[in-house]
Amino acid sequence: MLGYTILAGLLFGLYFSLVGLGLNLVFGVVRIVNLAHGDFLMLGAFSAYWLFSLFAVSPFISVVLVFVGFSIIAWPLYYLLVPRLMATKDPEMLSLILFFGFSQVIEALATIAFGTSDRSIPGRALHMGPCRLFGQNYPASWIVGAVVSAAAVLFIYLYLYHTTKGYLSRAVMAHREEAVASGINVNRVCAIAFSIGVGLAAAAGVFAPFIFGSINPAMGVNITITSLTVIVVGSLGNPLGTVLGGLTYGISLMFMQTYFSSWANLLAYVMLILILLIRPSGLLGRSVRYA
Amino acid sequence: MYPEQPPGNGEPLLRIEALVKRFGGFRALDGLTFDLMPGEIVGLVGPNGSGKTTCINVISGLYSPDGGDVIYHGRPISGMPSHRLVQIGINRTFQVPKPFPTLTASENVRVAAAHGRCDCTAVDVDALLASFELDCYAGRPAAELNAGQQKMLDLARALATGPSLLCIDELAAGLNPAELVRVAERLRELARSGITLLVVEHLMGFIDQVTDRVIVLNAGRGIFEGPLRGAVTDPKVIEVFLGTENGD
Amino acid sequence: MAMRKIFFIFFVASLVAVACRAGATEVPKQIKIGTLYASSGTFAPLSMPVHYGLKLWVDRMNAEGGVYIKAYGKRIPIKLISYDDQSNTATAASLYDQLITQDKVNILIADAGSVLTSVALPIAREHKMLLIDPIGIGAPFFTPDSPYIVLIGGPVSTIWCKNIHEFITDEGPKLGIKRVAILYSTNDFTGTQANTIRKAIEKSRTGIKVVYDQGVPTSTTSYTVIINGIKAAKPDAVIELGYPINDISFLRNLRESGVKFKWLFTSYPGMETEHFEKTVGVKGLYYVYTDMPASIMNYKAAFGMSLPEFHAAWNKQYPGGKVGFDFNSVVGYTTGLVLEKALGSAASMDQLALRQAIVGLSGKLKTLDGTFAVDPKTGAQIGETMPIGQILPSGKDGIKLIVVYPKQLATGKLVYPAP
Amino acid sequence: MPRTMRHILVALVPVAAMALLPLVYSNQLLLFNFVVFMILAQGINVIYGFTGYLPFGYFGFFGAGAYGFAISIMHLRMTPLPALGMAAIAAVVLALVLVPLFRLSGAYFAIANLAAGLAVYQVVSNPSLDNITKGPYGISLPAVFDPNFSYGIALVLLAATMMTVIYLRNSKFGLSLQAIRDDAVSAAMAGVNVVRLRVMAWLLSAVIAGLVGGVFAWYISVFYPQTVFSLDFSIFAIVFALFGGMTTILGPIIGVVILYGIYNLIGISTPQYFELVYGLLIMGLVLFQPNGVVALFKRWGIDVP
Repeated sequence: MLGYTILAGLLFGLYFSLVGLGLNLVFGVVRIVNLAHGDFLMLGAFSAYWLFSLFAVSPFISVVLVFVGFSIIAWPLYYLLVPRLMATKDPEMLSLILFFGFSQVIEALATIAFGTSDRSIPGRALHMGPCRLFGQNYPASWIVGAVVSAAAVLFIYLYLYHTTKGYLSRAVMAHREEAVASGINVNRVCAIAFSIGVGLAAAAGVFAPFIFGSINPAMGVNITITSLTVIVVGSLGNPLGTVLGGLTYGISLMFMQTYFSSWANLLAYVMLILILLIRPSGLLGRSVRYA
Repeated sequence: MYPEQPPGNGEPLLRIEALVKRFGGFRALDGLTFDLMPGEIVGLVGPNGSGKTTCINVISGLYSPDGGDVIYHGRPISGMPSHRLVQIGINRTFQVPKPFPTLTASENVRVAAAHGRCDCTAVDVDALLASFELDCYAGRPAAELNAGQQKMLDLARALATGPSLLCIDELAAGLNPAELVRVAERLRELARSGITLLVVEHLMGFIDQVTDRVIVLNAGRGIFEGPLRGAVTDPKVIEVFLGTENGD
Repeated sequence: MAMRKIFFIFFVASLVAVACRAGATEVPKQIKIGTLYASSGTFAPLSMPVHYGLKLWVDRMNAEGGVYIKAYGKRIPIKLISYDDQSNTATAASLYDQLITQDKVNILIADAGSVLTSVALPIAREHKMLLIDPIGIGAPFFTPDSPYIVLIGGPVSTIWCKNIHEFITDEGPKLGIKRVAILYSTNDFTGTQANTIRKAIEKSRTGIKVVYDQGVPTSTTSYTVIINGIKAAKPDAVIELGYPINDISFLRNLRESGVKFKWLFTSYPGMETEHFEKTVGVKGLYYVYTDMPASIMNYKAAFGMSLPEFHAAWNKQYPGGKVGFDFNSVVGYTTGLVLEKALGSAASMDQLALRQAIVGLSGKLKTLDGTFAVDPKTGAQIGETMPIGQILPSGKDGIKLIVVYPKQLATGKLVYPAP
Repeated sequence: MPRTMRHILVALVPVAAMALLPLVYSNQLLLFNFVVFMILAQGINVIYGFTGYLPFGYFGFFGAGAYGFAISIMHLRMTPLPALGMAAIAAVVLALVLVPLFRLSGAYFAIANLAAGLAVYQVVSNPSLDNITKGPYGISLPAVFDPNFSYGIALVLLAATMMTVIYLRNSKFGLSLQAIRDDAVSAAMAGVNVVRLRVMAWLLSAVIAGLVGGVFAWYISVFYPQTVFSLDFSIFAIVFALFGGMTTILGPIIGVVILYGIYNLIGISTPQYFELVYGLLIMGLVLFQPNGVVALFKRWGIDVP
């Protein structure tokens, strides 16, 4: 049972790395907390739902469509919201409030458009039954989620470490003021990070109907809170740390579910607080941020 | 608990003993040792990265040292929190002035007056502001002052706490010659009133104007102690400054 | 200047307040029914079908010229005043008060679900309004000292699960069920059920053991390792109690992980069959035992529409599937039917007379939801205990529901163990 | 007139208004909610306005207060007024446990505080604590139900909270808190005991939330864990206080009157667009008036304290 729990935690945790990845990229580069993150994931999930129901588009194709589509939508959104926010006294803190409001708007529009009932994509859309790993069965959706997540992490890694734009992103992440001083178009770098972040959230949403069973417009808040846990544990502002955060979250959640199931949700919050206090920079972080 | 009057019998007010401060593998202070006598104005000079600001940060309690001791009035004070140090008479200014931007200039000083040494409650805030030509800005938020005025506000705030020892981090940079002369006169006045000053400065002219003696730092260690005139002829000092460029 | 501004604001506020006070007239041109719904947030999926069901009833009544009220001896049109509480309890509380004190509604109907109903309780009691509770089935609401509540739509939570434990203790020994696993979501609805079932099994002295007994947070949507844990306890029968979203995730995870249980019960597939077929898939429902609400049993409706008629009317009025058709839709409609019948028999419009009339329907009113029965002391619904059904494969890709317990209602033979 | 006296007079206006309104407007619960949010918004003002720490998990103190109250009534057989004291104690204990969070800055503090609030909710609502908190099954306190008395106590609490903010606006303590908010290092160099003052403000704002949580529990008397541990309480209070203007005496009150007023108007007139309009309002606030309406009044030359 222990082995099963750990492997299930790994798979589940990998999916949650994907869920948190975009949020962390946005925080790292833009220095804002996108509390509407979970709502973008919800929109991605509904897009996949409609693509499947109306045109029978396989989730494997819609994940690409959704990523590209939402990245494009996020671009003007960035210029509409963020530069104005940055001009305020305390953008990091006010971003929490601004994007909470935005999350309300998205949820409201989604409710008006899709109604309140739960929807789902049938499991057969993935064309797979249960997968056998080390002699035990795991849901196909978990394996698919984990694989897509790994691909997304690889994509972000390649972007950050092997492209010019990615190099600039890292410069902005590390020393924002100096990046501004050295003439980097920080706004543009941030807009790209925001677009990719939103795109990743929506792409993660494509698999939400499988992982969560069903989707509805109100699901965003919980996803956002879980994502925050994942990225703080990994290390806030370090996109690749999200993987470690996701795995830690996944394995400990599965552990709690196996042995102390009614307390399963508590663990995430306690872990988040402890990590923040013991290693405020997260498991992988270096720079300490004391008040 | 700490006497207001400077210690007599030639006892130093502040003694820095083999001070070490590390950042990762880098030793910003590496066994620095010197004394400050009551009422003295001492300049702390040296190339960039030689440990001048770090030294002030340790004395004012921002950093706790990794080795050695800071001894004030004969008692070790290293590791004491900043606000306690302020209350026993140690204060400082910042290289980049750090006023409370949303508070008015007068409120900036009043906070300090309220929390400074208990026997200095009767600080005349208006007079203090006036002495730095800030009286007409008293009701303005500090954020609206220019950089030079903010530096003066920093100094006024430090003085409002009634310090015996005042560490001044690069006050002169950015001031015009006329202001420089006034500030130098002001510092000498403070020293005459019994306040000991430790002045970190790049402008040698200014140092020459105000200080009794200088301590030259290099790589976290003192390499010379004595009058500035002596320093400029000291071969070690010359080597350090020529090696790093004289623009300092 | 500042003071004047402030006074002005409060002056305006008071004016608005005064303007809102609507005068009540002696002979009403219309009867005002006040209710709340949650269009968003946690309770939206539960609340909206109930609300739409009720609205459907109101529309049909008004198309006939109103509802017949015995106290006035004629049909009077209904004005439905409904506010959106967004699943927020503080908002719900002040909106209930709004309905009573400002809109002066004649009849107060609670939002769906225990949490949003709970806040209405003290308000209704304070204003001596009867709270008509469609489906807030929290057991603590119904005490003999609170006459101002009556439950319409489903049995109270301690009775809801009666047939589950009776099945286990009656039929279990015959089938060879010795080990039972209970998994529940930790909210008052399913938590109360789990407590009731556990106690009943322990008291039964049948030698049946509860080998797995765990609660999970209601927000849980991944059950894979839990299923694995249950499997490790080697139960003969598994009871999973949760909200629809929990049941859906559980059944999907079960199917995806390839684990099979000999006997598995979950509440909602029988109540929201269409929805479960869409989300879980037909194959994931095979051989599952489930609650069989009266609504699915296609009772002969002596009053109001029959189930197929209602379903057709629903699809006509609410096309597009934004609000799903399910057990809760029936509850909303039934609430209207009970009101219709009670208003047609109550001697006066007094709140307690209305309650008297509703209680008086007990055992007599047969709708598409079965026979309505209510405990006259507490106002709790006790009539409809849910029969247990089993979902069996039918044809190539279909399912059929048969009733398997209680025995006298059985419509088919159960399949045990599930193949 | 001295500044403090003027402030006290001004602060009495909303208290008096909330005391008189039930005479002309009978939806007392709505008025009660107004009072609750006024108090909460002032509590946020104390901690966010004066120290700059955004308490996203403020609802944790509110819920702790509500449960402290309920448990004292149920298990200790207290009467409501002493039970309110227990509500305050519950909130203070929670606040003390969370003091280490002040090592964090900015968004980190807000997120950790949110997690803390949710963690308390998870504990309180766990079925294994059925004997103490009644777990997820909800609380019912019919014996102490007394809407008029509890409304009165809520008004007293509102008055006390207003006085607290007036004290902060006019005292060295409040000035020092603002200094810490502006620059903690400089504050230390001004001799301010940063840690102690910050903790005092934190406890103060926790007491406010705990007490109002207790009064809320008393007034509604039937509630579930998710009723009182609701993120909405944090968000609403923060948005109201921000909308009115932080660090001011009347700002948070004005914020509640305008925004919660609009909230209820939309809720009653066009509920289908409720969430949408509200979300847009919040966004507009941050983007166009981040310093609140009081700052706007100041720009027009109207001085609102």
